[in-house]
Amino acid sequence: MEELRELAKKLLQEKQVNAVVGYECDRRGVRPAFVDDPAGCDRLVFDHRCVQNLPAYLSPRRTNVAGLGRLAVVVKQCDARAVAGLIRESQLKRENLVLIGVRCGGVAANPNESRELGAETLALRCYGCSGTETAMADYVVGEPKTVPAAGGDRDARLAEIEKMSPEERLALWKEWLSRCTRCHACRQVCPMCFCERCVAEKTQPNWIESSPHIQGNFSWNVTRALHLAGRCVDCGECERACPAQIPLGLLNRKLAKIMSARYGFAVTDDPSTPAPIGSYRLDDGQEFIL
Amino acid sequence: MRNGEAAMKVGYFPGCSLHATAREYEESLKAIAPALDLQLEEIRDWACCGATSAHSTNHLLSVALPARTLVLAARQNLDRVFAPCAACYNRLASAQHAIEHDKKVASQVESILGASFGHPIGVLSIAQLLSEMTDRIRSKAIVPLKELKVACYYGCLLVRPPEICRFDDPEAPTSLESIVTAAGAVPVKWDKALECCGGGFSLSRTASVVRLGRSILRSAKDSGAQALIVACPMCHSNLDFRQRAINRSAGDDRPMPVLFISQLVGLSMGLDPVRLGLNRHFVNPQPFLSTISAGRVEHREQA
Amino acid sequence: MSVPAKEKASSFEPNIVAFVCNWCTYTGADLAGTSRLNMAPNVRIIRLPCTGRIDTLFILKAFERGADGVIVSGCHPADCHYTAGNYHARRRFAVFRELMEFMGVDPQRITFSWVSASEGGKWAEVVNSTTEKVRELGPFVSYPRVAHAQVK
Amino acid sequence: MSRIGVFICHCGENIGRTVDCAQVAQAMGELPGVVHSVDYKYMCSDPGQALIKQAIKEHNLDGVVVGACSPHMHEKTFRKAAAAAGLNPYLCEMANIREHCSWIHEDRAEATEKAKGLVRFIVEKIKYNRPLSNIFIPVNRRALVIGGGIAGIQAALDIADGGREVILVEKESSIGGHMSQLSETFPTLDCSQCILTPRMVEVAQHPRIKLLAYSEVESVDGYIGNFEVKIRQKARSIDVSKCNGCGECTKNCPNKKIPSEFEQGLGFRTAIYVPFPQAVPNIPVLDRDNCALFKGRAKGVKKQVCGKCATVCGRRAIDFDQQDSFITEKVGAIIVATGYQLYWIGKEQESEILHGYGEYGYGTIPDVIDGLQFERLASASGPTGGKILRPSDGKEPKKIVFLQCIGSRDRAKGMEYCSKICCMYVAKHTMLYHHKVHDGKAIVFYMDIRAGGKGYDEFVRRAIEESHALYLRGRVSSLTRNGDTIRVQGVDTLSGEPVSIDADMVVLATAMRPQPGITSLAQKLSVSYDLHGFLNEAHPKLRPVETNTAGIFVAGACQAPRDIPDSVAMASATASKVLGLFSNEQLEREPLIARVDRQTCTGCFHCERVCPYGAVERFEVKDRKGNLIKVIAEVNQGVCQGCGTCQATCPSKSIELDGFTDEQIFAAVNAL
Repeated sequence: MEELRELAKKLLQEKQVNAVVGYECDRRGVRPAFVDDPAGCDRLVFDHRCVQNLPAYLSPRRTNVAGLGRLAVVVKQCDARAVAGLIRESQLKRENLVLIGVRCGGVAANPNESRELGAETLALRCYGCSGTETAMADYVVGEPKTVPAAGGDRDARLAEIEKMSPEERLALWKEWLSRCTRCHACRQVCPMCFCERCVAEKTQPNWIESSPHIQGNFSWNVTRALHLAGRCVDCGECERACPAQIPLGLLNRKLAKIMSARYGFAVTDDPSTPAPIGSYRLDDGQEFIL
Repeated sequence: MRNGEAAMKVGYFPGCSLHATAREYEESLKAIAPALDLQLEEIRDWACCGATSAHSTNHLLSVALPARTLVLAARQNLDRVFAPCAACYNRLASAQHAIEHDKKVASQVESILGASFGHPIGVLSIAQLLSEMTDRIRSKAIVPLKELKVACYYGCLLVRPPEICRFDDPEAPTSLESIVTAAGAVPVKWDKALECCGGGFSLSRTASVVRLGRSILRSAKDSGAQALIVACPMCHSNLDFRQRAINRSAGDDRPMPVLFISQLVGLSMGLDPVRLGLNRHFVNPQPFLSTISAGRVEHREQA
Repeated sequence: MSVPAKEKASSFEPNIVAFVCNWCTYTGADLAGTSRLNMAPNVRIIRLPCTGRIDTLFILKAFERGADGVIVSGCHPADCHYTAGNYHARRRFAVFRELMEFMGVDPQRITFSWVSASEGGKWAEVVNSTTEKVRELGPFVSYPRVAHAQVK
Repeated sequence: MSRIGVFICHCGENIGRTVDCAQVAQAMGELPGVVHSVDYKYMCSDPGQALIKQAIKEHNLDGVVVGACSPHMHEKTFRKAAAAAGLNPYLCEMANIREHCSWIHEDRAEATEKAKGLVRFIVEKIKYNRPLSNIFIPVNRRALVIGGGIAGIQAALDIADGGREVILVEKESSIGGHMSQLSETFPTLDCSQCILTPRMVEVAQHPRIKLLAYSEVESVDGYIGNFEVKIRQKARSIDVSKCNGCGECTKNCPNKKIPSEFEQGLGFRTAIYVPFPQAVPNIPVLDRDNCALFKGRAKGVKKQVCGKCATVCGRRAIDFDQQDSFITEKVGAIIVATGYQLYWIGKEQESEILHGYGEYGYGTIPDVIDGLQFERLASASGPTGGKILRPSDGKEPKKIVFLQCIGSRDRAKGMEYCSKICCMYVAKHTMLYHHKVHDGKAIVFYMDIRAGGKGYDEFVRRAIEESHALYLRGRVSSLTRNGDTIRVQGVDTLSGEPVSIDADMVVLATAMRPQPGITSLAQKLSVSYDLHGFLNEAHPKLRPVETNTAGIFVAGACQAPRDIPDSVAMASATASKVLGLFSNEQLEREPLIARVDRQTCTGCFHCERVCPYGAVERFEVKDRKGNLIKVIAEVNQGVCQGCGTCQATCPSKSIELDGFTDEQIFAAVNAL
């Protein structure tokens, strides 16, 4: 942790960056921190409660963050996938950014987790992760750590739903999605949802009914998931942010599975990897087309 | 490349001929193996590879027979299996290829065998195995072969078909040449390295085998080779055992010794020609052995 | 629109929308007409320039508005008037279809096809087989729908 | 839009028989926004059109829906009629109730209901139509021709003769291409140089052709009518303005043993050289890789090693320090005529699908040559002065075996396509051989003889009957050295017998492939190409010389294997396309293209990735002080073809395709 603070201090003192985006602690747990004063660097922490995907703050849509100027950002391997995605989609320039890669060793599902990290508390996204730093990092801090063993099969629920009948599945999703209040927290927290004007707010025409009713809720959630197909960085923040506790991650995971099975694509922290939607191969599967 | 590494262990599939007509091939392999730090672990309870009857009559059987051996090899925790006979090699490699690329056949074979496939097995020919060890061969080659000119004969199965063998060039291979060069001999350029020797027709259509062998031997002799190097028991049999008939039909009285590549490597190591099984050949190797000052063998004239 | 069929569930007649490209399938459907190929009257075509233009939102909206089935059809691979629109559509709909299936929308309600300008017969088959399939599946009332507009 | 007129056509009995048109018209009249709805026997007839024009004026219509046949049939007709009445033509749309309704249904009630639905789609859609006007694009009426072979020469001359300026870019130091290497040409056996040279001279002297030899296209920007092309003029080491082509430098160059590319390696050239005597322009080029002076420089030798050429040049035209230079040209159309190369059978291949021919010795047997090499041997100006002699020992071959389809029609080692010209030139070779070596025997191994063309089959028959070439149908399994000869092992499939021939020479009719570097050029031009690198035409039958990028055309063997007559015909076809394009100062096109909502575009450029035409550009939005606010997408009107893939891809729906906007489609779907 000292290493991180020293580095942040150095970057600020040497004016390499205007602010450092990292994590700090308060009574309830860990929250994002924006430090622009070398003296404030001692607030910075990094431990298994540092759940949030900080690159979500980097999209130009967040004008107050963009206004800070050149930033250093603390990134876990999973967060770096978002940075790569934003670079790929012309939302960020790599040269305007200093990436502090942390050797994370896995995080908990919640930023206010009081227990130690273990099979029960480990976030789903950390299942099978190496916990090492990202290859994109400009600086690496922390000792190598190992991610605790997972508490089970990450996609067990997915497989369970896949086995249901269409009617059961539709009923299940209707039940879940009818809870949606259209607060759009899933969108706000998502690093890859950076549109200036979301399609859900387009009124001419109003493709997606804006009132929190099951019709619009269905279209919204399908569309949100589809827009993230091949782009979702699998940080799980949407599901964590959802006040209605809709298992949104299932949709994202399902799409990741489709992308991998159909197009051999897995999300990476390499910005030069082309996205699977928006490209094609002549021999793409078309078994479903008459 | 595994050159320079410590002892190498591979599974060993002798097949029928290395215990019978090509005993000298096995003898020479076993003789050179310790010097090359090569450990040959025979697959327990191996069965016939099926060549050539199986694959000319029943495709499924032709996969199932060698596949059984591959299953046994996996159970023995072997990653790679070495089949000295080119036909065995070809059948084992073809079976591995079919298992990996044809799911339907793979599942049929699994049900025939009543066993499931373990990890994929790398199947090695002698050309593949020895070309991985050229550095060791070079360092062990203590007997100067005195610019001995040899013609390397591949036959039809050693590097083909390319999608199964995925080794060397199917039309202009060079792996045997690199091995004999490491052993200190000089490979000649010649045209018939990939021609057919007649294979299993040795007994049923001898005349054809004699005709084919004639063109091979003539080309080898014309290129100035002093010996023919082979890597297959069937090729050896056709070119050595039938050589008297071949030479008689060609009106040519120059005998051409036919050596397994392992025998040549053994000679370069200074091993006793009898240990290498050179006494078992039909063409008298003695004049040839004398040119390189190797030991003597007692030759029994062919009846 | 009057939907009398809906009321008598015994002889349910499905409502099907077809989103088709202008150059291949629309022209193929024209050919089916010129060839007087009789087919089920349940399918209504909306013409678009290219399958690349067909958005998944169209399909979601169609279901919302009471469609029981949807057809998406365009040029065969390599025949796209715009060279690659159908390739992009193919990926888009492959993914969409699997996601819808995961969410409980029976994939049989969405037909994807390549129908070229010369395949009038194939178009008739697509129309008839889709109608037949959707008729068997019944009205798609389980889908979250908006109140049905009744227009004469 | 609230003043819509609906016109339902009976099409005689065609629609009226199964659809109750009056009922449809009545139902449409009740829709909100529709102020006028009628049916009529024949809407497309003059009185029918008059009905529409009259209604537009009378009811002050701001939208017209015609329920009739397919828009492919009459959309233009009705839009013209609407325009004549003062309505913007894009406010007129058709609903197809004939092909898509009356002709395919029998039940009158069902068909009428469906017709109502179909017209209703369009009524709802047209409420969101906006007036559009055609787009006019200025045309820069100059053309660029890439490649100075016979196709490029023909295209350049045709366009220049048609009164337009042409820039002809050739990567070699002379134009002429492969045709200049040929001895005689089939099916007439006239001398290739004799018919080509005058055309080359014509190019050089034409006032409207700017010839840039020893140059390559570096980059291409822009779109139809407005291309900007950057051209690299490679350093010849010669001041072109001073050189008068006297040839003193070539004569005095001490390095005379460089294999000549023009002679296919069968002859030699000097380091400073003109590839062949009739070269246009007749200016030498210095091959720096083989020049003693440059070799010395590369080694770091301080003293100038050679420099003979500069010493003997009276006009002081030699410039050893010349660098590549760049020029930019603005043109309105581009013709690609980069031609072909032959498949080399050697072991190392640049493409995964090619494997070379190990059974033919991978090209290492000296007297196994290819077709172009044979051309040079047979050419009167060739390395042997037109005598057929073996490259290995200079002896006259008495038996030559010709092998067809080497690399062509061969999925295992080469390409699956037929190279088209080989059957003909092999027949020609056997005749030339017979004419030059009377007692020589020509044997041809063929798969099929493909001699489709005027006088072509007769030509092959002459080779067989008059020049006594022996044609054997079958393949050759191996070529091996057999003492002084080449042992050809093959099979005659007609007799079913294996054949073994000891030949003095073997000529391989190797496959035609596009020029190396074609794919990078195609990428610069955004022209698509096939698996083998041949450029794709826009339509194999109906648009054979156009590409999918408007304003770019293809001629000759860069598109597929072509012989001379085909290449010339294609070249003239491209020239006529270009002259047609240049007949107007402006290009008019339909306005059904995409446009970006600058307010909401976030600049993720998904649209850029999916656009098949590269029509999406990057636009910098700046504030009044010039500070960059954001970079967003912008559609180039000249390039967009209106497929709409961008719109379906755009996550925030910030790009709209006019004519098929989201609002229009949404309205139609809502009408369900």
